[in-house]
Amino acid sequence: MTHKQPHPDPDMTTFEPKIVAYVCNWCTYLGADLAGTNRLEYPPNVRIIRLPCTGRIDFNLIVKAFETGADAVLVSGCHPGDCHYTSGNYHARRRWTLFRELLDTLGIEMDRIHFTWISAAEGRKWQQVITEITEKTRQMGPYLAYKRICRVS
Amino acid sequence: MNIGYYPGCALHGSSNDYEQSVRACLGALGVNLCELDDWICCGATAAHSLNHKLAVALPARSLAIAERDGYDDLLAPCPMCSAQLIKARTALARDRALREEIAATVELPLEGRTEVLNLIQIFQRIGLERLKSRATRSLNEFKPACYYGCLLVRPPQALRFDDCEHPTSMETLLSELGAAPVEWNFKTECCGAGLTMCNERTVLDLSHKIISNAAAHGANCIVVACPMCHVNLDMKQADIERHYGIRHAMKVYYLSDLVGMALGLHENELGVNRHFVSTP
Amino acid sequence: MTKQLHKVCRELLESGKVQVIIGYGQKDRGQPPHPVFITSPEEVEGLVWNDQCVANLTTYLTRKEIRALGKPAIIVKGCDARAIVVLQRESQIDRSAMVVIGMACNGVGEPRLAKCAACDAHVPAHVDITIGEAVSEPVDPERRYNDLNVFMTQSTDERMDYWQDELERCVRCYACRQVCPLCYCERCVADKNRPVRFSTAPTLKGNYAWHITRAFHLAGRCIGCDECTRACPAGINLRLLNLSVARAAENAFGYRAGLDPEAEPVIGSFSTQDKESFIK
Amino acid sequence: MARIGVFICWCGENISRHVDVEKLAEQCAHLPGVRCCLTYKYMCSEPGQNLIREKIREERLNGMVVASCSPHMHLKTFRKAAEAEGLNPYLVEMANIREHCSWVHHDVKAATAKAADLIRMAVAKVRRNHALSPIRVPLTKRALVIGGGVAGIQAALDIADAGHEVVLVEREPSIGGKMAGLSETFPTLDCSQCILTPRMVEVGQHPNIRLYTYSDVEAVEGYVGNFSVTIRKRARYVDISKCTGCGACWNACPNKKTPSEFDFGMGKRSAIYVPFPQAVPARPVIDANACTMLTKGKCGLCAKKCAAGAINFKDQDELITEKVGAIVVATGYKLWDIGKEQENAKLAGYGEYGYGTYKDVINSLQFERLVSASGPTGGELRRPSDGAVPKTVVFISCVGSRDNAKGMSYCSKICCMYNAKHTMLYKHKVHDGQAHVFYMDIRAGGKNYDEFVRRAIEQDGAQYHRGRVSKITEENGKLIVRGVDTLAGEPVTIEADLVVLATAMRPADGVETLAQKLNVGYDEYGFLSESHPKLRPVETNAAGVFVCGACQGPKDIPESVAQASAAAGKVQVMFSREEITREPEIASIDERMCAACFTCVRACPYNAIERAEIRDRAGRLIKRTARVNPGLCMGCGTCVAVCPSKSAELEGFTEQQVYAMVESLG
Amino acid sequence: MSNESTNTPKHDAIEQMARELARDCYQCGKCSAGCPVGERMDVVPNRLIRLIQLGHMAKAAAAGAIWECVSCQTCTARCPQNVDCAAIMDALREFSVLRGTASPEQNRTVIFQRAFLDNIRRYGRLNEVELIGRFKTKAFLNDLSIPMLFKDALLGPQMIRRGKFHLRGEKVRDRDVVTRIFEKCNQ
Repeated sequence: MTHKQPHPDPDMTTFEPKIVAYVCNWCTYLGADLAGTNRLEYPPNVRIIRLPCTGRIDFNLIVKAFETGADAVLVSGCHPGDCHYTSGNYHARRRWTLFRELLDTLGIEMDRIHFTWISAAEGRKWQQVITEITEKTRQMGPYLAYKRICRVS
Repeated sequence: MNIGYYPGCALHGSSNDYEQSVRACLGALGVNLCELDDWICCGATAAHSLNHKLAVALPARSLAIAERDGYDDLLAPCPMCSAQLIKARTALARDRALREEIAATVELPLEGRTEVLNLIQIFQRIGLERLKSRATRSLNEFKPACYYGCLLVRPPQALRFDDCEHPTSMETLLSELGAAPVEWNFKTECCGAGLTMCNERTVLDLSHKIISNAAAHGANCIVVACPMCHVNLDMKQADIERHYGIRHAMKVYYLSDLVGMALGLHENELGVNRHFVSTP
Repeated sequence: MTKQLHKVCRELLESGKVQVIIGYGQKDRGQPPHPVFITSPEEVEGLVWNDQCVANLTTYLTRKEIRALGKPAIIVKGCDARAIVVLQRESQIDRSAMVVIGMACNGVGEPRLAKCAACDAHVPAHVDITIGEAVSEPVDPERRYNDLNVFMTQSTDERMDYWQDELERCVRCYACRQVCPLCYCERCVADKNRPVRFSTAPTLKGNYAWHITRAFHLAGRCIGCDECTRACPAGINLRLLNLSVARAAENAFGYRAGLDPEAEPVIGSFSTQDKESFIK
Repeated sequence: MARIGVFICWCGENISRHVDVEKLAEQCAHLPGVRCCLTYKYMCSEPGQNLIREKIREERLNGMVVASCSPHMHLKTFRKAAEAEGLNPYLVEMANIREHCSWVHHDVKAATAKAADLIRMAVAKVRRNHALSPIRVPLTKRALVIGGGVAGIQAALDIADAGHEVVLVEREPSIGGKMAGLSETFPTLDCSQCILTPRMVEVGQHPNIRLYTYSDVEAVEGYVGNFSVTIRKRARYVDISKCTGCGACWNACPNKKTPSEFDFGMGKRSAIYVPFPQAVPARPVIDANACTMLTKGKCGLCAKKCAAGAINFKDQDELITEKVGAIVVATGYKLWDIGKEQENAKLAGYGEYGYGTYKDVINSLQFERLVSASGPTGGELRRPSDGAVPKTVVFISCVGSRDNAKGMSYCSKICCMYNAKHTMLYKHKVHDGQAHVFYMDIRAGGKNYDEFVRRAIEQDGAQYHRGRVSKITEENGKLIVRGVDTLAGEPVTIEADLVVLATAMRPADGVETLAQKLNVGYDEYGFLSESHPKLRPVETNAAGVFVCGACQGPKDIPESVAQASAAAGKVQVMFSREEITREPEIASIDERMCAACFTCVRACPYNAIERAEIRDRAGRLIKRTARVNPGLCMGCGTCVAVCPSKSAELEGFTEQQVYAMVESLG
Repeated sequence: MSNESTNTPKHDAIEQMARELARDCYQCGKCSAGCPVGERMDVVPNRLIRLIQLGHMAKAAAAGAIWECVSCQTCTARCPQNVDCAAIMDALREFSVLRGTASPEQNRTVIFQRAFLDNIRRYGRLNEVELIGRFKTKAFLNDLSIPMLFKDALLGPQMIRRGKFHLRGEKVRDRDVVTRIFEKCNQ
């Protein structure tokens, strides 16, 4: 994988990454709630889509997010063993293992797809994860390659 | 069996009786000690008291030398040295930025690969069975109080050796060789260590308590695996006796002394004749 | 082999054990073989077997119009046979209500197909009748993914550019879907419009979504017959996508589709021990 | 046509400080489908809800979005308000502009822009919402209570008294739990057995309670309202229908050397035994490991002495199935065994306290037995090593509690109180003795609790030292306790005769296995998770399963009893209806489109999807399909993600809704 | 309270590190309880940590206790909050030395430790004879204590008799690198 040079866009300073997060209702969503309750500030770039469980998060939602212009996608749920539905996250983990390889083969930048486990108690982790992803994406610049794919032809 | 060897300043200085003992004892077991080329001092208490960066860099230099020369294991018989080396190794293994910084400081590449062993661990590596099969003499006249002091077991988070409150590895070893170690309460209490020179009263006080407790529990000698403990308990024993007006006459052996004796070595070969407290 | 094939098929039809033979026919020697559906013993002479019999006929097992012909016997190569195992696992066929005739095969196509280079199923498994002999030698698993491994030596950007060029050509004829033995949904997601999951127009955006979907719906299911790649009029190298998911399934979960009828499929099952180094 | 109302809450200043709500309202008014958009200071308050209802009525809204706090906070509130006005509750969505926005983003412009996006997503979703009605399932009006300690007893009696049948399962030979072994209770010092044993007898005699002691819950199947529970009745070797409890057997038993579980090893029992005289049922069991007849085939004295012929050495475990509609878990706690051996590396034990090494270092439950009138010493306090009356006793708090390094990070909550109680009981028994307590904080929040602790100090002369103990050693029959008094700023060394460790309260053994059987969540320490820490404290996320007592977290007797009654109340609420209604946000399969690959059947965590066949009137198979059992589905949506033909759908999170949300961001 | 404004950037760095180390302490006192020299301390370890938490670094560093500490790590080993109390003592000593606030007697420890490090800086290894010589001289100049000067004088000959004195002392070959390490660590 080649090392990406910082994006040469002169508008870099104005670039605000768009990040879509698919999160489970019982762990990560509550973790983000806790970050709120504890007033843990983080960049405002993330848009959360609440789903009952990571088990519900289908791969084409990730594709869809890029199609709608996301510069990075986060998928996050309960830690192994903590799934509200006992095993939805294990099923999800398997699918992502395979799906990542497919995207990697297609030349999708893997640094733009993030998977985490964040529990309802991990407000601080949510804050850190979002901060890191936002910063990283900011450095990588807009996902021009996928935007090129989605141009009207 | 070849093994990297980091003697440290003490074993090349006033605790050369310890080095004599370790070399004789391990030699008899067929362990070949390969002294680390151009090793430097670990910095000991002074470094970690006065300059925490130095406290990592000094041992890191020796670790880097060990790595460069391909030693997987490194024996540091002095627990001060081994604790400093292990702490540096753990810190380096954990933190890549620090690793890079320190590698630049010590002017050698460094990953923190080499495992650092204390004297007890070497005997454990050799194996109790093998030790027993080599023994020619029972240690049955010895009722040692096994004294671990501080830095063999503390801090447990870094050292991960034995139970830090009730260690038993020396007892296990010596009872296999026929000795009858006593149960006592000061196994891991501090003897005052590096304060010998500058805060003698503390050292005398702490060491006195240790020797007294060993005696009270029926020990006829104390076994140590640390040059500083030996200095405080043996060399300083006359001062302790004078200060408290009490006669202890407690012999203090290095662990390698007793193991060596079990292997049939003479006390003089092990340097026991150079200890301060001698048999009355 | 062809003679034996004719004999077996004639017996099957005459005895009434099956009503239709799904096999290969050939207009003349210069022409490529094509699928034929033989329903009477007299026609069995029309069946051919040679190294140009590339098509995977198992795709017809789930077709309504073929099913209507009655109980089938089907001619398969080692690679094709794996599709039958998957179809059975997914309840799409009743394995007891068909006869599977496996042909020993040393590779097909002129030049030989890419998949044949790393074939470890020269003799088909889980079939009812085997015809011919072939030597199956163990294959280094990595050789299966040779093409992919070579492809992956390119940078992410290069791969992105490559696929943009490739998928630009897709006209969304869905031949890849049509020919795939494992694309049997009554109504494909591509054709569903509430909601529109991806654009059905042959835009690059829609093509990406379609090919990601196609490849991933075959995750842990694709048996690597490469029919999609062969059928593609635009010559898009879909094989690479299939290989990437298959390799991940093999490396991460030790699973290859269609080998073991009893194995739990990768999707829809899990182990608490599954690795997750990519999850923070 | 969509007629959607958007209601933006200021939440006082919580939202409006960082989100420009008025500007937001202007923007949102123009979103497609939005009929009206307004803001209010407290949308969840009664005037706020009235405002919403008014708009629903006036504008004939057919969908609404409340932009305020987390849906976990108030989605139910707003759905109820909508329902009251005739708008189907499932046509209400929320945009979380507080926890996810105003509280974490302080740049007004960015926060307002994000809030607008969040509302846009919610509006896009609600436009695709369907009206849903709750699912009704039949109900078995019988309850299972697991655990027969004070919490289980209270729950069982409450439910039984309300006229419903209760199945009570206890794994020990008798009900009573930990409380039966306590001496006296704080803050009143009334005798624990005196208040508990009448309740135990009530359970034993209650016509509505079926009691299984010496039994475990083996398996749980089914779903809320319709559980099928398999109970393993362990071999007792005594037929309790014949046994009269006369005691001839245990008096005759020659093996009287087994450490008594009930006395926490402070006393001994025979191989055939009742754990304590007031046991319910007051019938013995034979300890198969201790009985020589069962281990070696020799003895049989008890059988010879039994006039009733109740001894049966051939007894076997028995599996019984009970149908119940609700389950109350009350499995209680244990004290952490802090000795050297620990179950996992994360817990390091407390080598420095010598528990398990020094005989006179004991834990608080052991001390309870030593001062209990029914205890092994008949209530005379004698220390284990030599039977001497201890003249100096040290009580240590927070042993393994509030300890991030090698124990539990939580506070065990009850130790402060029972330590105070112990110093009093001690002083009342040993008038010339001195009790010392090492503590970090005194947590005595409760009615008459702090007064109680003060009494221990002021009247009974307990010496309290604020600080922890570092090490205990034994010298000449004395325990040398090295502690500190941080208020004096000095180390303190006490030569004690007995040391009592208030070790951490942990959930009883096996609770995690049970939780998995019940699909109930638990925290990192094994305490069962309630649905909501404030508003649903006795419910769990498994419908129909309730928790009470110390299996949910450390608590004292009054709290356990209160929670048990609460759980029983919840069960009665459930049983007051003829049917159960469940959230309709569950999965369904489009059976016409299902390709019958049955991947969903494999993937469903609840086995809620089954293979089904569609046949025509003549019984001919038309096609096979997967089918969701709405009673079992919990709505996780795993089936949706694994279905290749997208024939599975999850109400509330349909493909249409989710895609609409993502696309609204484009 | 000592004047905090005399702090250098290095002081601030040490103080910040100490506060970071001390942050999780909840004042249970187990460090003080187990300290082998706790009885001798004017301010016991948990109080030193509290002072740091309150931002009174200089006051903590002025305590005699930090020179009583024998670095035995007992406090660190037993701390329920994983506070590295021994490292905090190190930081306090470093801070105190930088400020030069230690009394002559306390200074003895610093003088010794400085002499020790100086020795290593020059030779890479310890030269005991020289160390003791320099220490005694400097200590004498520091506090003019005659008993101190002659304490242990009797041990010398005994050690020589037992072959325990290495009169020459060892040096490493590559002494330059040692000097450079010291320089880099003193930046």
